[in-house]
Amino acid sequence: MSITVKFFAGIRETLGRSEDILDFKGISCVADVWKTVTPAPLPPNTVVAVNQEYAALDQAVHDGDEVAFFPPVTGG
Amino acid sequence: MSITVKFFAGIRETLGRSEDILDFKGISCVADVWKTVTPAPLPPNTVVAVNQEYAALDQAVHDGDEVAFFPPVTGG
Amino acid sequence: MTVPVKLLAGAFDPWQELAAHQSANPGLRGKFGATAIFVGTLRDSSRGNPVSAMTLEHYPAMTRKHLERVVEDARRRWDVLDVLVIHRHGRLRPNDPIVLIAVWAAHRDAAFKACRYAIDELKTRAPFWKREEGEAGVRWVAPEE
Amino acid sequence: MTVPVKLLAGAFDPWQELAAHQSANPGLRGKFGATAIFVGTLRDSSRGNPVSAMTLEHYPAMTRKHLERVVEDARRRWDVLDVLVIHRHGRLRPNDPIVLIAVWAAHRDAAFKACRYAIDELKTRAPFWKREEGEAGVRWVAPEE
Repeated sequence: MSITVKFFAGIRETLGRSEDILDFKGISCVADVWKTVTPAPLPPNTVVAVNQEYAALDQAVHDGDEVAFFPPVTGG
Repeated sequence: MSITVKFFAGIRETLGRSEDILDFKGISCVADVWKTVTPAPLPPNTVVAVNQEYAALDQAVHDGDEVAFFPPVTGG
Repeated sequence: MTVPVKLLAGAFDPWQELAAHQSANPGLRGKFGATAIFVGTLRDSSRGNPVSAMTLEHYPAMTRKHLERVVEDARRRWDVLDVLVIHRHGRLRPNDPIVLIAVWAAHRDAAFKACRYAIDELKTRAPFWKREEGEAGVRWVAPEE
Repeated sequence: MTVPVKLLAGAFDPWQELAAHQSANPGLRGKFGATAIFVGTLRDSSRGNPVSAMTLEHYPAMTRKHLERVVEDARRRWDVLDVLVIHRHGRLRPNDPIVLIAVWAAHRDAAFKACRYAIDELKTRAPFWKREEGEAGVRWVAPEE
């Protein structure tokens, strides 16, 4: 009964950690995950993935999901 | 006082030679060069170059020029 | 079937990777007429500022999933025979290769289009983040305009 | 300044040529972020017919002039740092590289566009003629549609 939350790049640095394991209780969507992680507002332009797929803030989250928050990508 | 004429690929094979050196006398344009080389008509789609630059059949030819006749290119 | 996506923590030589990949796939022999390749390399300056090193962070599980899907998409959209994607992570120095995309096809139009598609997708969607080190300290690179 | 155009009578290895060209041009170090490369290779069939060998005839003086101009044009039209063109002539076997075009630039759009321009120009304008050998004998290849 848990959600794995991952943080990358600037968001990882700001929060000071790369992963949280949250109790699933009371979480229904991606926005709830962020509120459980920190009282700080979501930084503008933050990108979200659920189970390694790009997702929206209102996307439903299920027990066992992996949710990630990160800045716009700059690879290649 | 001469024109060097070069033949490539199928035209070289048909004529049975790769180069002629023509007396310049009586030659004023590329079409005259072909007529001097052979009584056969110019094969359709033949490409012409004068001094290694693409040219038209009515292009003027001068003493010392190099004129080439070849089929459409198929490189790369 | 050769491995289409490699994520490497250490330096790689694009030319050796290409030679090795091509010879590891004997089914390509005589079938490909066109290979289109892109290599991305770390420059020693960025928007006018000197860069002494760069660290590439990524999201391993998602990166692999995303890049494998890019390869699948390229294979489905164009008539290509093989695709290779290699991407570095970790700390790089100027002149180090960052990314290699290679597409083997019978004809050049498919090879070019699939290669360009793959690098554009990778640049705008694959979860990598660049952190540059230079005279002014360390900073995260902003995305392309 | 490295030599931008090479016309070779014997086989070449594109990966070795790329490695050698890049290291022979130390001015590129740290300046290029993008390399776009095209390699054309002889296939073992052509429009459905088996090909056992191919001979490439060319017009040496005009070929060199034309390819050097393609390189100049690419350098003038796009913001590129270096261009390399290698083209075989003589007799080739399937799987032998025919042509290599490589463009080094700061950014990928210029590298891709210049590389595509160069191979398209070369294919449609450089004075080369292919004569294929196959089961049905020897025949001159017709130009692309």
